[in-house]
Amino acid sequence: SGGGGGGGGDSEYPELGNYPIEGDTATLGFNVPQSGPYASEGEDELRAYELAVQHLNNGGGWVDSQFDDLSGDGVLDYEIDSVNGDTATDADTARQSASRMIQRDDVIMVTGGSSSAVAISVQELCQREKVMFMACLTHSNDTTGKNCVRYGFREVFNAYMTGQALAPVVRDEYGEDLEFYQLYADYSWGQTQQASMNKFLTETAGWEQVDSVATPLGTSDYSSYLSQASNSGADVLVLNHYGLDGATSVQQAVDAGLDEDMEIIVPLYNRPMAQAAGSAIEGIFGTVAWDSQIDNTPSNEFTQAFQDEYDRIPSGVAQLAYAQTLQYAAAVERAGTFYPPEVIRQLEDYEYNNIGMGEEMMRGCDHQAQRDVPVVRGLPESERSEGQFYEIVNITSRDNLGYACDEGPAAECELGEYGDE
Amino acid sequence: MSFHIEAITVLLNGLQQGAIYILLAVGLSIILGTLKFVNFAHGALYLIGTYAGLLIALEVNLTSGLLQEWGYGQLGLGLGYIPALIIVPFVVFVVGLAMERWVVEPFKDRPDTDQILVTFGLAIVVQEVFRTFFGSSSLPFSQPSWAEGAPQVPFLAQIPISSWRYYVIVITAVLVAIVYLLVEYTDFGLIVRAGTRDPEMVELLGIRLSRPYIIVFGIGAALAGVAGVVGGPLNPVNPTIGNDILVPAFLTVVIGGVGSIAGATLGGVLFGLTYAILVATFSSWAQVGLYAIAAVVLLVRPQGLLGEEGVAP
Amino acid sequence: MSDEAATSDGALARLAGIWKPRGNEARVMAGTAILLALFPFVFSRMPVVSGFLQGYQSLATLILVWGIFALGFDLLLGYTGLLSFGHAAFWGGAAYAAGVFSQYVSGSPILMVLAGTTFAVLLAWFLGFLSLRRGGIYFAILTLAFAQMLFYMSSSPLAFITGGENGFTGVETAELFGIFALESELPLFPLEMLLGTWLYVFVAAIALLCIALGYRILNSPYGMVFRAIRENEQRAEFVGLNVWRYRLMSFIISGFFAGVAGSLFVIHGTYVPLSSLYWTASGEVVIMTVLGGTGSLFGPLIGAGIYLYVENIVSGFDTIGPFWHLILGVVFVVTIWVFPRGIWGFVRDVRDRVTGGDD
Amino acid sequence: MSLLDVDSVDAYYGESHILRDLSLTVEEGEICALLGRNGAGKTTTLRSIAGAKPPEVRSGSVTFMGSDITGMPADDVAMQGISLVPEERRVFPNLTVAENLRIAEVSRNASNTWRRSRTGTGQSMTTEEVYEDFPRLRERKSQHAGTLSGGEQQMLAIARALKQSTDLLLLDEPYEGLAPKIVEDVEAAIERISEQGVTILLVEQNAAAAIKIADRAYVVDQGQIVFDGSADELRDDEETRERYLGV
Amino acid sequence: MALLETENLVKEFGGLVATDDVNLSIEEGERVSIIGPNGAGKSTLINLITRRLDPTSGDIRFKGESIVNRDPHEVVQMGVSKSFQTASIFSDLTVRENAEIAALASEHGSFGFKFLQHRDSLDEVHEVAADTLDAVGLLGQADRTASELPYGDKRRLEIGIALAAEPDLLLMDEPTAGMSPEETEATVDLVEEVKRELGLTFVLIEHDMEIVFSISDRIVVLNRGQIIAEGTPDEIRGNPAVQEAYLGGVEL
Ligand SMILES: Nc1ncnc2c1ncn2[C@@H]1O[C@H](COP(=O)(O)OP(=O)(O)OP(=O)(O)O)[C@@H](O)[C@H]1O
Ligand SMILES: Nc1ncnc2c1ncn2[C@@H]1O[C@H](COP(=O)(O)OP(=O)(O)OP(=O)(O)O)[C@@H](O)[C@H]1O
Ligand SMILES: [Mg+2]
Ligand SMILES: [Mg+2]
Repeated sequence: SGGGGGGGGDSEYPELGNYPIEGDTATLGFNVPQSGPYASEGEDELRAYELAVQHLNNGGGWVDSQFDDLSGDGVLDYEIDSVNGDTATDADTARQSASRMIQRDDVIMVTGGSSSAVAISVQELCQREKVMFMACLTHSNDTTGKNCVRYGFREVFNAYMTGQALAPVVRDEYGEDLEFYQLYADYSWGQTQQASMNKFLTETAGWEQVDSVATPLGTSDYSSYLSQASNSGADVLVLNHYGLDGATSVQQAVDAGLDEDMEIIVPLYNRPMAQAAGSAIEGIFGTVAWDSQIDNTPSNEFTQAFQDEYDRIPSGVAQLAYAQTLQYAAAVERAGTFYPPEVIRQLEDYEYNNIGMGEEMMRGCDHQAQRDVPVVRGLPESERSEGQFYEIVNITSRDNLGYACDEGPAAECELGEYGDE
Repeated sequence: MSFHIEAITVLLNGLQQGAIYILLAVGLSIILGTLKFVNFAHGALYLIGTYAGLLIALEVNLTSGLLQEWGYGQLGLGLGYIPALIIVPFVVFVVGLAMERWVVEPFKDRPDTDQILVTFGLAIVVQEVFRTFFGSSSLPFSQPSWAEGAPQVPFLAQIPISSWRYYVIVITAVLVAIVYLLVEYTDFGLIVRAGTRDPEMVELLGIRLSRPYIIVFGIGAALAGVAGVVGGPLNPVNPTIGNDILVPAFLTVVIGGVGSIAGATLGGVLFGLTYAILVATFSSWAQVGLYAIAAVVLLVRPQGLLGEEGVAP
Repeated sequence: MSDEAATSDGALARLAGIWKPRGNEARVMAGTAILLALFPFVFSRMPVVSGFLQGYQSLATLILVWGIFALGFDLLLGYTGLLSFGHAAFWGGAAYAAGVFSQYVSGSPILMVLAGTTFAVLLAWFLGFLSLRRGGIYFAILTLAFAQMLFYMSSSPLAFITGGENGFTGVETAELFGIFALESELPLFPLEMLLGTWLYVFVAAIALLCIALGYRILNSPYGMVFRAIRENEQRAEFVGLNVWRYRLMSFIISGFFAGVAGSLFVIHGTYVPLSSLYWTASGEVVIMTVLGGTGSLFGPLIGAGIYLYVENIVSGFDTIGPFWHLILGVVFVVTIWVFPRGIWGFVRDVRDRVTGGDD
Repeated sequence: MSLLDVDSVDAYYGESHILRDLSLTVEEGEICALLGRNGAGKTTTLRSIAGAKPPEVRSGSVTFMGSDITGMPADDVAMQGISLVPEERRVFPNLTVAENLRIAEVSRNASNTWRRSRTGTGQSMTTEEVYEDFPRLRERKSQHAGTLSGGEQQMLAIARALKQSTDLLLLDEPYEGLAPKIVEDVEAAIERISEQGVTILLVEQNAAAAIKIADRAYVVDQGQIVFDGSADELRDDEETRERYLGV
Repeated sequence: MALLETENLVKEFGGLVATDDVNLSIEEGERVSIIGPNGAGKSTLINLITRRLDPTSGDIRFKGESIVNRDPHEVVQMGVSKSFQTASIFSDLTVRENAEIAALASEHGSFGFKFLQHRDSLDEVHEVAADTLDAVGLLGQADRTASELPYGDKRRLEIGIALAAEPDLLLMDEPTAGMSPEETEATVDLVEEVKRELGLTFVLIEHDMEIVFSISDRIVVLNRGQIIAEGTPDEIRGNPAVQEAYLGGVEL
């Protein structure tokens, strides 16, 4: 080893993880679900990652317009290359895949994951291997809460903030003094999502929880669970399911006529899910990571670039994947090195306003981005156009969301070592 | 909500859940009983049935897979559900005939572990072929519009169960009854049951068995195909559904008693009800309960609920 | 007094006698040791070859871990003729046990292996007791049912210990003998080059012990009894063999190996995924064993290597990568169809034909 | 023309050569005995005629009523009017006694309907006639055949063959495992069938029992015919009896 | 004390009484034949003794000890061996290994934790196996795979396996069924020789009256599950009840 060469002053730093890079290409690892309940999301993620690599090397998209730190000619004179792997929405497969990327392909950064269980297990591995992890799609409070790590960063908001953003909207819409019933996917994300919904629907909306029932991740028939919910007599049903699970449970709820007596809330959803759920999504509130309907320069530019390349409208997942990759690259440029501790320090408490979600800060104490949260509502089939399945009812400002470093999920976060101590 | 509504809901949920298991288990069971063949690829037949049903009934947008890459972004005949329900059993019946000819025959005299292994391998291959061509992501198989919503049950309030699920129960009951009558009361059934124990003797009596055998396999396959069509709209459709349903289907067979149609039916009902009741009471134990029930039955009555002692593998 | 000394001497001698290598044991073990020592180098560091193979250190370790699992599985399938579809219970069970042990008691790798293996053996005893009432398909289904039950237990009712779907993240491995950090590389030049990490050394040493143990078991009365039972169970019963007991023992022995492997799996990954209990894990070890070759000691190791190689490396090839699962499936089916004794069996047949079949 | 003509048959189990150039004929209406010690090849001869596999007939021919049936599958042979009652008790244990009898009828009906038409003019008994001959079976008619005693099963097996449409009945050691008293019943039944015009080829180790009812006898040893003559000739041929039959 | 005793032994299948209050007693060194018409319950009786069937009521004692709660292999361990009607051997193992399995079982009990001991060190087992093979005349073929043996030798091996377990009581259910008179004779000779050398007691079920009457010390006649007569061959020959129920007037 020791063939660091190339980029500005790389040899100043000791070996750590996969630093220094051998040769003149820097490899990124895209670890996304290509099968399992979140496979549709994974497909879109991968498209965005590949677009990001293309832009980093050849210019285009935000590299030219939004990220002053990036040149469009590689990063620090390194050409960017990538490898990808299938997490199968399964933590073990994801870890094996990440471990191959780290050990064999010598990736300098891993990104991806669209189940929090996957993200948490992979970021733990990355911390151990001293390779950076840019979380893409993970929404559990624990990712930047009790399972946070120094080497992992999260752009997307979490379950807690979803609760904060949704509670006032649904209270205003459905009224106070209601009873709600929750179903949730039985793993990190579902668990923290239902806890957050319980907290804010109770505290902010003044509702009362009748019951909250766990369903296994990847359940394909929710009918028995839904019957229970229906027979509970509650006014509102909260379905804390995501991806395929979410589409299925909403659809089955509507098929069984639950929407006739109950209001349904799906706290977190996205474009592929809404598409899969079809007409069932009509009138249902939820939050999304980002949407092409958000009308500002970066959003429009990204939508344009993505459409040019793939001839389809990007989903929120795609925007996250793209943004996280560029964010990392920009931090490397600012640090002047791929040496992870320096890159981490560049990202910590970094403020930016260039990815279409307004003013943001990547908070140093828990590596959780502080940003706005879009609240959406499903459209009836008749009002859909150009692949828009829902309308944005509100973009909750980050000033009304979040929590201090010593409260909420952040209180449990201990980041761990940089590796150069 | 009143207790009896809840009880009826649970009962119907249980029956519907059980119905799919029954359709698969009856086929598995007669194949196992007659041909002595352990078919771990039965789930693959279900998978084929589901995809065939989907492509006959609807037009689907593929988002991944080779077909989509080759430009078949939209695929399917869009003929509706009734044609699918009629055509698919024939399609899968034919697949079954082919499988009997090319897989069962060559493995007839091999140990049953080899049969399990080869069909286990085939199940993987079929799953992966579908993944390759249709992609891993789930395809929407919505319920037909005429079966949407929950029907008003006479004398009762509305029960939160979609009408399609009632159809599933009825279709299953009718098909199982037909197969039962076929096996117990016809000459065909007599031959099949005799062949179960001493095929050579049946041939010495002047009756060629290859035809009844291949038909038995075909019937079992067709039942799996029907399960695929009626079960398709109840679940998301993706390449893993076949293997996911195999384990409960097999358990249904064994707790019912190998070779017994009544047993498979009883096993399916028991399974469905156990699951529905547990979801309604101790939901985190629902899945555990299924397997625990199976284990208990087998420990108390190793030959299964309605199985004959000493029969079959 | 002297009597006592004599008998204890006798006992000692007997004990030593039991361990004395017999037949060609010594030769086989020496050969195996050399292979194990060269493997990671050839696989992940040797110039040209490793570039071609595209291997890497942690995969080399993982292959040995699964290899031990498959070896134990073959003692059951290949020799006693019992096909279990529930071995994930021992693999995953041991992994959880070792993981929980490391969190609450001690992170010493050796103690973790002991803890995990003990748990697996007890579990195998219990499940074997319940599953061995009938053979053939019933056994396959019962083992499958029990393993699935454990899977669902740990996914929900026991999630407060196991972490459910999130997996068990609290693994805390300490240094080997309190000195060597497992993930660190060996200090001396040629050793580092050859073996890589202490983790590999640890796993390879245990793998060698397991192979020696397996070899000995097959050449003990057990090996003969297992084969007799497979051939003609009823007759075995009527020469007075407690068939049920021997089957249970073969199940437990196989669970023992699965337990060793499962514990090493945690040490290797410092994480226990819920899927380690899922029936697909049982399916994987079945594939590995059959692919490599049942009824042999080295076949399963080869099978594990091939399976993991395809899963982790071939899957990355641009051309056939996306079809890796399909390819494995097809190869598996063809193997059963044409070479029921697997790759190793095929190689042996070819060798026998060439050399005229002694050995 | 003889009813059955076996001409220079060589039959094999795998590589072992069992029947060596074996020839025999059976005339219409007679009871012909095929005798020989254990392992001589009697069963193999019957199976070769009936088309059961194994053994494999590699050369020679079997002609029945003038048509060549060599190598025909067993079910086709049965359709021509040849019924085999194999050694051991081959009843269907999971069917009732009545169902065991009914299945023979299925084959008879099948031969007239959806399968090729029968060449023979075979006889067959009605269920009533069978019950008359074997009252024990009527008593047990709804019992599963698997739970019958060995002798009861043997009776059922013979009864079942009689219900087929048969021109030639091949009986492989029908007395084996039967109590002497039952043996008499079976003997009587065989003679009655013979009187109705069914031709019988009877395989026995017990020469005495066979000669009692047979018109003609063959003795087979090591796959070859070593004696051929009337029952009386065999009774008088002490040498053959001693050498090949051990009596 | 008798070697084997049954006391009021009853076995019912559904409504059918297959074994009806049977009290049988077999002394050490005796040769006993059980005869009776088809369906009399002979095989059922043997299956009860070897513990393949559970009695409905009654007791079975071997060497004074009740065995109704024992497993089949335990009964073998106690010294009851059964020879099978068809050649039941371990066909993929060598002839020697076939015998060794049986010897191993009897020398080392039905089960032992000997999985760490190399089998080369089990000298006694090798000896017993070799002796048995010598006795049945198969020592010369010890290293052949059992499936390669001619049928007659397979039957020898079958009996050899039964003998290698060193039994005190040997049960034989129609051992000569399907054998030629010569083979039958050879089998009977073999058994007689073994009896002489090992002092074996045996129980025989046969329909071949010649054998029964020539080699039995005592004959037990069963009919409809009950013992209807018992005695020396001469006594049985003249017993009218037996004539009626079984022999049906056949001259002997
Ligand atoms: N399936 C088989 N495979 C190989 N050899 C066989 C098979 N069946 C019989 N044989 C051999 O063929 C020869 C003739 O057997 P066959 O059964 O025809 O004799 P048999 O005259 O009917 O004797 P038995 O009186 O004992 O019934 C014997 O040596 C026997 O070992
Ligand atoms: N498992 C069973 N279920 C029901 N009835 C049975 C069962 N086994 C035997 N029987 C009946 O018990 C009676 C005695 O049968 P068993 O086999 O003991 O007779 P056997 O004396 O050995 O006759 P054979 O000489 O014909 O072999 C018979 O009537 C038989 O039908
Ligand atoms: Mg014969
Ligand atoms: Mg009997």
